[in-house]
Amino acid sequence: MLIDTSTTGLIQVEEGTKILPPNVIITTFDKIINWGRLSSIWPTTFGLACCAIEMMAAGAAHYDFDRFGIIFRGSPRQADCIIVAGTVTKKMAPVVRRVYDQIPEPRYVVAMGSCACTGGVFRTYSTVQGCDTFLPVDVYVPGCPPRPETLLEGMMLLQEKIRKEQARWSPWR
Amino acid sequence: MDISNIIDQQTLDALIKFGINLLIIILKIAVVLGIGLLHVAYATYFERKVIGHMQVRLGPMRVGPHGLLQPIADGIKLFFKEDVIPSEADKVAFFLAPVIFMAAAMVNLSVIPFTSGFVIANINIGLLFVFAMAGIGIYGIFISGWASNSKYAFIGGLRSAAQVISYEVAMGLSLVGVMILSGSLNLTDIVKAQQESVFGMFAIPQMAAFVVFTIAAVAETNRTPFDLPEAESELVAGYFVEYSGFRFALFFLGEYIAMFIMASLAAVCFLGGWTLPWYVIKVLPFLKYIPGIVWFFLKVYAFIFFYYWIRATVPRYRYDQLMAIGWKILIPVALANIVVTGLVKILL
Amino acid sequence: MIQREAEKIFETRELNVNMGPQHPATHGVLRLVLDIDGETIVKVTPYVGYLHRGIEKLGESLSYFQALPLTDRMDYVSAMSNNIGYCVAVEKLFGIEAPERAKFIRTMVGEMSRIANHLLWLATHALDIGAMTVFLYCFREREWILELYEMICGARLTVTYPRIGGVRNDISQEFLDSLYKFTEEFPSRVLEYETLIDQNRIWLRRTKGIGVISAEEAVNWGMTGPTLRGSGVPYDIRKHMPYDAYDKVEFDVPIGTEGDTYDRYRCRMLEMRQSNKIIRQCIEKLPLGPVMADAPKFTLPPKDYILKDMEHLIHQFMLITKGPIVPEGEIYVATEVPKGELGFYFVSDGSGKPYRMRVRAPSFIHAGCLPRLCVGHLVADVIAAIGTIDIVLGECDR
Amino acid sequence: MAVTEVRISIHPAGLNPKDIAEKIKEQFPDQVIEVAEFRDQVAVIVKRDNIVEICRYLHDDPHLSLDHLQDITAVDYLNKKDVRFEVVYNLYSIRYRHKIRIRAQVPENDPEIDSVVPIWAGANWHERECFDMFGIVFTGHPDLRRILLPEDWEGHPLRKDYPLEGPEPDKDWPGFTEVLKRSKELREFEWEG
Repeated sequence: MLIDTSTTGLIQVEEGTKILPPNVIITTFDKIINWGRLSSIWPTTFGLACCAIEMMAAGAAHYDFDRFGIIFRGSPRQADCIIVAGTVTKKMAPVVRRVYDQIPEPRYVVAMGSCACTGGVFRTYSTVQGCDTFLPVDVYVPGCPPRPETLLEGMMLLQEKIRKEQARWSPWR
Repeated sequence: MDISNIIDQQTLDALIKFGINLLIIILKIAVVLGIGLLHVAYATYFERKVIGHMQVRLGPMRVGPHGLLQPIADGIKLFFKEDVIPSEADKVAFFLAPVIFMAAAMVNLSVIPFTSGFVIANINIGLLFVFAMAGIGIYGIFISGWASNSKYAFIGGLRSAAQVISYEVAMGLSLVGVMILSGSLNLTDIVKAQQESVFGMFAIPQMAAFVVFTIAAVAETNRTPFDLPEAESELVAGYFVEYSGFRFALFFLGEYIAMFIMASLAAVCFLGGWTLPWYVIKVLPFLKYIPGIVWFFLKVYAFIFFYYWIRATVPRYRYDQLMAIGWKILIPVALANIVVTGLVKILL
Repeated sequence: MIQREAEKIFETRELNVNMGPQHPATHGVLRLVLDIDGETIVKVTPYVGYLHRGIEKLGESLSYFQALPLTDRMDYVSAMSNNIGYCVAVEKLFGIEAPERAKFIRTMVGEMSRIANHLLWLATHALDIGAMTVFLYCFREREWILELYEMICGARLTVTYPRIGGVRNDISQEFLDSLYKFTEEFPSRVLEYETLIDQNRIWLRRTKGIGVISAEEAVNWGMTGPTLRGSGVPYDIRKHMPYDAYDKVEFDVPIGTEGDTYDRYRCRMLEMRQSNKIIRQCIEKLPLGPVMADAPKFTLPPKDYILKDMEHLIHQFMLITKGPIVPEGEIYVATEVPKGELGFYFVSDGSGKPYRMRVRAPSFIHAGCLPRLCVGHLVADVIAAIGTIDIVLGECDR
Repeated sequence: MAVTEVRISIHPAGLNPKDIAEKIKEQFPDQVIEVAEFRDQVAVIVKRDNIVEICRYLHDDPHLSLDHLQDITAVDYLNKKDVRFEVVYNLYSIRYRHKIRIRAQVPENDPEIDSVVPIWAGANWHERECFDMFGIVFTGHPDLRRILLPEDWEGHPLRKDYPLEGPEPDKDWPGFTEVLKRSKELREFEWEG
């Protein structure tokens, strides 16, 4: 089916927002690209605290992230996602933000553990009360620390989220 | 208007012949390129699976049946990823580096004889050509290390340049014995010479050279235990630390193609290419009905499997130790091998 | 002459490389600034504190019972040992003693955590040096231990199983059977890792003669645990100042001679076997009896009673929120955790909260020794040195 | 094999800590203020002036040989004692298996004490931490910078007058507020086209 010219034009939704109306080609593209993205989420190797151990456990033999196509990349430039695994301190916050900034689009943030979600038990002078104060978090995985299964569940939720994305590969989204 | 009015029959014949030849070559290139890219895609899958099973886990399972679609998903994802160029990078060099690396690896495919008569360019300096291209490939690594304007990439690039150059010497010397025995630099001729030799493959008379070649090949392609340029625990990702998206994929492709080239070089120069030794055929005569390309790929993948096996087993060398092995062990062994081979050749 | 001219025009400087806090080999958030001349390390400056959460300050605002879960989050690799260290220290401050059975259980789970810690250490150390398969193998056995933890307390990593005056609950026969099976199997697994790396030429070349420190110097730097014992100093708090049931079990302490990375590696490998031995002895010698000290002023009442009658509920509420009435004084108690000497220094002002809670973290001291271990070696050896001192940044920064 | 397993005997500790305290008293009669004992642990409270000499004596004396510095920390006795700070040294002898605690008083208006890094190299980071957390200056320390908190952090958290939840959001560490500000800006960034 060809694209109906009357619907391909950009339509004004509200001031400053432009969207491409969904059609067969766009949605098919969406499906393929979203499938590609959700099937190979590469997080950066970025462990902060206790949760990092459970993250490693999730990557190791027993739980095996590789089954889902999830492999850890050392360089944030080659990663798609950052798992904030552990307490973010104020001293660390600029670094976390910087690592996030280095990840190319599309990028996702998984806040793993109570500390990354809310600050957890550490309501002190040096702890950031939740990494969502300075990062756009996609998935919250609660627990102190969450079990590897919980993290897997979190990653699958992220996959679901990516599956529903529309035209994130185009300039009009 | 009649064409024969302009050019005579002879020239026309030659032209048509040239055209057909060109078409065949283009077809061959397409086939080889297809094989090459498909190989890369599934070599990564193969690697993840093999290493996964060696490490008591499964490897990709969820994307397609048994994770078979994993490389395709990776490819799609990398293709649609944002292309980040560091603001301080040398832009032209940054663009160029992965292309050089990839192209240098790809061009090598042209001289590899996959089976009897199937080679894109049957040039008589095939072996030298491979070395030359491997030499150019270093430029890709080195330029990427320089252009990224990152210290990790820079150190990775430096390490890689030094490593590849020194191991190329060892590799070149290890293949001199093969050249002496076959009397040719043409890869097809080398295979034919092996077919006619008593041993059936040069790996037997050239045992020492084969070992040197294997080690040098691992080093040449920057694989464990010689993966210092991209040592994950030291330099994060080495020379391509700043590359993202498809540019990174190009490096990835280049690396796996280089691995394929090294494996096929081993198959061609030492393991008899697409042929089987005569004694094997004598014992199991039915094997000769299997096409040569199957044997070729079996040998190549056995060699690649060996690569993975090493990766899953051994730790990484330190930089100075790596250089010491190259210069103090491999090159003397290769030289001794040349001397012995030469003497035997003269005496017999 | 030409060289001097060239030196006038071109200046040579050491390359300044920043490693971390986001780096695959820094075991969390350690940051090192390396000055390198070619590949040789000229100067190393470690920066810590990226995980400083203020546990000491937080501990001063909580009662003794409430502060216990914080200790899990310090050395999260061997949380059980940290809990035990805290409980032993607080018990000494309170002047109470855990019953015999609880002591044996603690020794048992403490040694399990030692094995779990050393497994994780070996996994990451080997991964840093490049042997990636060892990582996966170690995690397989670590997972086994964590499953055993789950059997006794339901948690995997941050257990908070030991309590002040004993342990949270008694262990079942089923757990003991599973643990016994583990101890039977485990030595063969250690052998498996050793076949992969122990006599591997690359491993030997990467670890022998790297990060050498003499016995006197190691003591002077304040090293403890296997890091110190690798240099040949027989200092083990389990023997020097026995706590729990360590004076009732038999075990040897592995001592190195060279003080290099390889000796420290061997020490830890042998320690795993010794820990296995201790666990077996604990299973065999485990006495019957209560698992909580009979000191109602200082220990929490059993959960069954709390749920059933009001007095115990109020008692528990008061103990948790206000804390027990503790004699005024100060105390420093050290325990041998897998990483070294974990010391707790409490100053009590007579109220239910510690006036000052100080944690002497072995990782903190060891991280301070990094410059001493690295200078003069190559870049790759820094990775080996970070691995060999076995630090956890949560404990280092607190 | 280089690594051997040795059986360390469990035998009683060397000197009684009270005897060590006596020895210190004999050696430095005008320095010792008080000897405190609690649950078999003895602490000698000394003046801060000669702390290096005391430590060197304890470290070098062949019969004491307190070579293992377990810990250096400080305690803030705000409104509890006349002298606000006390720097606490926990010492142990690996050879003789005895221990002693030294507490040196440091007043609030002049929080300075000599560094013991020349005696125990391991004291380096302990003293930096003390400086970071209490603001006690160790004179003669080779590299006295903040260690756990960022260099430009204000205040010393473990002092009793420092609030647990830290400073007000607007008086927070500039590095962190900057991140918050930048991330807010980026969040509100309008994409063009």
